[in-house]
Amino acid sequence: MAVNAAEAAPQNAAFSTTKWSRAWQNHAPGYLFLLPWLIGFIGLTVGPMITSLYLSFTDFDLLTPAQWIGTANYERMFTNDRNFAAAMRVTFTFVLFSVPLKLAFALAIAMLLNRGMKGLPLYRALFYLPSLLGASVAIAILWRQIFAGDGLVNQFLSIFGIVGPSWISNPNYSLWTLIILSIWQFGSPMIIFLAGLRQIPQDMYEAASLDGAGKWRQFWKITLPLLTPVVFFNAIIQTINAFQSFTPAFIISNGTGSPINSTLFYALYLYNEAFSFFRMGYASALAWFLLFLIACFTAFSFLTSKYWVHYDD
Amino acid sequence: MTTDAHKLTVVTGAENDPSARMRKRIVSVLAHTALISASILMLYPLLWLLAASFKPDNQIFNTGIWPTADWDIDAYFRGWNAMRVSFGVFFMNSFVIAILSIVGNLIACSMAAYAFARLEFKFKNFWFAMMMMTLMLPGQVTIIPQYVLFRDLGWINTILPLVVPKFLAVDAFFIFLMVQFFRGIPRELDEAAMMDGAGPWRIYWKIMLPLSVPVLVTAAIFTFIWTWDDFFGPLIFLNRMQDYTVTLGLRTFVDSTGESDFGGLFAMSVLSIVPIFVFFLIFQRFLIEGIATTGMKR
Amino acid sequence: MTIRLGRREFLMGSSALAAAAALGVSPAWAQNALRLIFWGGQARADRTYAVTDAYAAAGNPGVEGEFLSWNDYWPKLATQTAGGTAPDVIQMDYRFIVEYATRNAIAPLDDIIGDLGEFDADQLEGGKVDGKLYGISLGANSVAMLANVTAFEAIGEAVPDNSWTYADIERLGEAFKAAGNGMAAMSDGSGSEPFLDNWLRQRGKALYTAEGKLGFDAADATEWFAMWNGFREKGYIVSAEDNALDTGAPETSMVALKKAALLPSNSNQLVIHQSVNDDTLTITSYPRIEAGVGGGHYRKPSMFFSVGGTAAEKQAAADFIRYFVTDPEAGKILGVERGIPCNASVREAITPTLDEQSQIALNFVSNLGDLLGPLPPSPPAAAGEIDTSLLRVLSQEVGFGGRSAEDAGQFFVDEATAILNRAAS
Amino acid sequence: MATSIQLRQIKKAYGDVQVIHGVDLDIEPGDFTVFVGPSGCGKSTLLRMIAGLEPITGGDLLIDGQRMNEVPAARRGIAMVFQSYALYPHMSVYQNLAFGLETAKMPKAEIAQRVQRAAEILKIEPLLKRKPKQLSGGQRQRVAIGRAIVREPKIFLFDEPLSNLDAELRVAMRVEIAKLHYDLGNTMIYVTHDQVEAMTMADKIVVLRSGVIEQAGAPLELYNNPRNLFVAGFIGSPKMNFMTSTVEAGALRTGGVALDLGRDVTGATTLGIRPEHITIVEGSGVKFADLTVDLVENLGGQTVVYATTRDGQALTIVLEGQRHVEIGSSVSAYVDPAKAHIFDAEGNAIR
Repeated sequence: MAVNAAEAAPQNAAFSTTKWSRAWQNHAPGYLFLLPWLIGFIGLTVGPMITSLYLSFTDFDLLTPAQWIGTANYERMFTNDRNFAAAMRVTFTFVLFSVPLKLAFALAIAMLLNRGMKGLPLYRALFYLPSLLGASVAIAILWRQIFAGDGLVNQFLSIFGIVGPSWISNPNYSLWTLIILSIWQFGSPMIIFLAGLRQIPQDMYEAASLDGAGKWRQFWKITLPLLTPVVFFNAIIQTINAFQSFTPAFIISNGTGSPINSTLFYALYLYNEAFSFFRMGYASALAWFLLFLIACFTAFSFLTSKYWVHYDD
Repeated sequence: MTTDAHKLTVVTGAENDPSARMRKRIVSVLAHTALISASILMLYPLLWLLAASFKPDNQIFNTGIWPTADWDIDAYFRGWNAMRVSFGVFFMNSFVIAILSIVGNLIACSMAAYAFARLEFKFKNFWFAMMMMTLMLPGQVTIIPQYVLFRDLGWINTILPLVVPKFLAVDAFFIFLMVQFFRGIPRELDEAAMMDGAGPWRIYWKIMLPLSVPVLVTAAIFTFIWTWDDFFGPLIFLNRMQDYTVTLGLRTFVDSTGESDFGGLFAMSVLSIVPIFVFFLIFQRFLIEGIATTGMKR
Repeated sequence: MTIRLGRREFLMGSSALAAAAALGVSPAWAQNALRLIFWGGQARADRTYAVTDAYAAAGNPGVEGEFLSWNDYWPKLATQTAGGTAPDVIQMDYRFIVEYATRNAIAPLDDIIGDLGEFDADQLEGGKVDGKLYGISLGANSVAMLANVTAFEAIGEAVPDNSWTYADIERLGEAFKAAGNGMAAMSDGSGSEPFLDNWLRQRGKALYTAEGKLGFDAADATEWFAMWNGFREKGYIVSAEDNALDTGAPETSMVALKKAALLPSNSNQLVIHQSVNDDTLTITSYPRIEAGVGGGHYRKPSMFFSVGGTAAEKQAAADFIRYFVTDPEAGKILGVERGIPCNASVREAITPTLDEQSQIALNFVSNLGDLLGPLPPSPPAAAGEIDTSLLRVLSQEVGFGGRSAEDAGQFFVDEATAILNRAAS
Repeated sequence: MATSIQLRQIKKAYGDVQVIHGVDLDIEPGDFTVFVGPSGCGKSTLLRMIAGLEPITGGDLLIDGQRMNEVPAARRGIAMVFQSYALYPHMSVYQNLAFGLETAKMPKAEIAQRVQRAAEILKIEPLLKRKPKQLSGGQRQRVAIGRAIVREPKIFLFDEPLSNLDAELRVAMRVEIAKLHYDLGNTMIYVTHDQVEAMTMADKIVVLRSGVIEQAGAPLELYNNPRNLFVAGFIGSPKMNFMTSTVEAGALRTGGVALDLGRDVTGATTLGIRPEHITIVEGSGVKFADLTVDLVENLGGQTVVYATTRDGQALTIVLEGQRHVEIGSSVSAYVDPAKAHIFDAEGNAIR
């Protein structure tokens, strides 16, 4: 049966098949939904981002116009800046330890809280409290109360006859007090894990327990695989945050990164370069190198995600 | 195989077996013990903060957790009126900014997330990568160009620089968060709606959003807490004390070169946590009662 | 308004939303009120606002004040300066005045400030950069040793007077050790820039020369670190670990934490430290290197008021500053919170109104005698960086045993020279 | 008035991977067409392309003679019932049914009327206020169908709608869907991997394999005249018996026995005989094998015999009624030559 195109055309005018209108039909809704973000991105984000990229090739002291100096900032970063090296070391240690521990902790608590036991909302709120406090001045003071030489930790250790150091002011341990602070504020990933756990249909567990799978096996075979999109999200976000971690060190060391640069986080160093020493150009270079580092990590995560992240669609 | 059949089997199995019941109880006790001891750790800071807000200034750092002398609520009155502008004004300002930010973030970010998660369009991957990139640049170096931009727009000293970006989905975190959750919603629901004649807008509004209540609430809670806690934006863009937010007010209590009113700081810190805590308590139940996708077969 | 970050640098950002500008709200300072910004705590704010109120009540333009903590102050001021929206009256620190002045971020005041009355010459001098007046000192102060009177009484020792020497540190160190109450004689001063400066000046040297070069050599620095090593090893001063608890806030000082009886500080800090300490505090001088050797101290402008380089009403701003430092009534409100007033008549007017601690501070600064040396030249622009990122870090490295005194001395001089050269280029 | 559907060289590719290879198919108005085939054969993809859920890579889709390739799903006049039912979990049954009508901006009164009617047809009136999670599997199934009915579409599509139900419900729903088709008379396309559903419900069965139509036609046409080995094996239960054969001197040899089918058997390599067409009583056809009985199942109405030929090929025989067959005994198998199928080396039927 031959198709009579001419006959079909009039009724189909609304869906005319010219290339342009087809493209419009296919892509327009996506762009319409993206529109607010696109406006924000192009209007508010791209400009400042490109500006900072430009500034990274300049000597800019905030007070006088920027001077183009080529790649000098980047050269200095890698060849002649021992603080940069210190900041890299501190930040990588922090990322390496705080992120996995925080995520494991958040997931463990979220699993406990997802058991449907009594008093759940209360527990949930309590566990979220530390995160509500943020990195306020009050936290800085509290942390000293806990980790100073005569602080809570050492009072506890002295029960066993151990004389602990002043953790927070000893360069060997000070970073660890901040790692503990980061882990302690596990509220955000916990909430996200909880929301993720809620999306796992209960009948999956019922089916699994009928099949004789124990809790441990259920966790590895059902919970974790189905939770991978959320794990993936939390891992990416927490890593990015850890790389950019600023406020805790800023508050607790009063912006100095002391003792002996042992808490000189990358972002703290960057901030000091920008606003304490008026080297916005150099700070911009530092920022773009950090972006490069994080982007490498994120791209790697996305590339490998197809092997371990399971989406429903 | 129906779900009901499974439930039946599981339940009868447990009830008929006393040792299983016993085991269940032991597990429950263990879980509670773990949770309670963990909660004490969590609770310590609040207790400390609370106690500190009732101590005279010179006792705050030298004594144990509880006030040795009389309890003293003077710090609350002192703190509330310390700034010439009452803290009530700061609370109001913070509320306005937080509520507007929530509205903006929920609308704009969920729209963008829907586009990324469900719609097909050209250069999608490119835009997604761009979106992720905005997460990665430390904010300290874009604040100056942003300041210049908002100055040219005449927005300095208004809340516009703090609120308008939220309506333009500048917080990529939330887009990414929602994308991950939208992808967990079975695609057949979209398709069913599509067959029912619904366009992208109606699917977004009538299917996606109602099914995403848990993640929307999560985003709302985070937005509230983060805008409430944010100080860098308000610090840079607001110049008049009567426009200050709570966090900015709190920070003016403490100056490392001068006299700090720690009593006032702690008193106001305690008060400043109350709204976020209440907000969290109210909305967290949606995290759990969220419809999720039970009732769907997968 | 000038745009310091020019459009060329800014590229496309602003154009994209230029249309929206029409809808924008005009900035609040469009009215005639002067904008004043300062760092400090509530006490300072209360006094400052009382003066601005009195100023406005006298029929002058209103002054809209904003205050921030030290840490928040500088990023905000830098951002506003970069954006060309800096306030009219800016509180300025000794450490940053050269930085801001050489970049025209603050305006010269010679022609507009008018008659300041009997104003201390050394304080006026302190506000000059390249011979032009950029900041009006809001008060004089001097380095001073904070002393816990109660602690000294407890072990039966007298609080050192202005004649004490470094040798006394050993004597007092032994005395406090013998008391065994966990309190050392003094906190670790090896990372304190003013302390090092004071020590160098007594030796006839200086931290920086007038040309902005380093005023001492590696041998001096080595000796400095070695001296503190000696004190630390013998337990005369607090351990490195304890000292690192001090983040610079009064509440975290070794005296506040009752770990040391003496703390290198400033004369105007006595009031603050007393407010967070239930023991009785006083101040005395920094130790002399030998009995009778003076010249280490000087009267330093504690902070300045400057006029923003882009301020529209520079004259009005200068008028307000003049009122602030010369009006006796304003002086009574301000007291010595920002240091000892520099105007003689104000000083006279307020003396009877001061509390005990303020009296001590005023007397100390007024009666330095042979301790008083010449005013040093303004520090070079990179001084702040050398202080925070070099001296403090090195002193901790030595303190924790990560570096020898010799190593640190040489390193300090090399790095500081490099930083100075980089800043100068 | 019922609607016709034509597929003209329909192709589908995901990147370089082609999954539908130029399908041609005419579906007559009012027909109940069943797409059947093993999983991964492309039957669901084909259905989704007709629905408008998958873009068509090549070829033309015509509905009532009009090209529909670019027309959005909602404008094709089609309703679809999903395998997972895809009921909106946050809406009540009523809202689920009304959703499509509300989308079409139908007046409230009319919506209520239509929902009521659909609910009556499907006997789900008492459930209208419930949420999907409060329904049993069969009830969900009805609601899913109801959601399709209320919109009064020209075409119904079913994507394995019964695969989540237990056996008993499946049979019951099968009957209901068939009855629904009879009552409404719409064009319907039904996808399943279950050939019993296909046989019982279809006006026309389309057998797919690897994105190609192997055969399309009426159920009995496919049963009686399968075009190739695949179709022959797929349609009918129990499965057709296949025996390797050779042709010697114009006669077919299989299992050590030569048999005469009375037609040309040149090129035949496989003999196919349905279990129900084999008898073990002499004189009821030509003998084609000697067997040893391995197992006997007495189903009451039928007796199923599993046996092995002399050269070791397995054979299933379905005998009518209750028959006594001794396990281990030897029997001979007979078939009506007209009901024997032969296939060449490529698997194509030789007629």
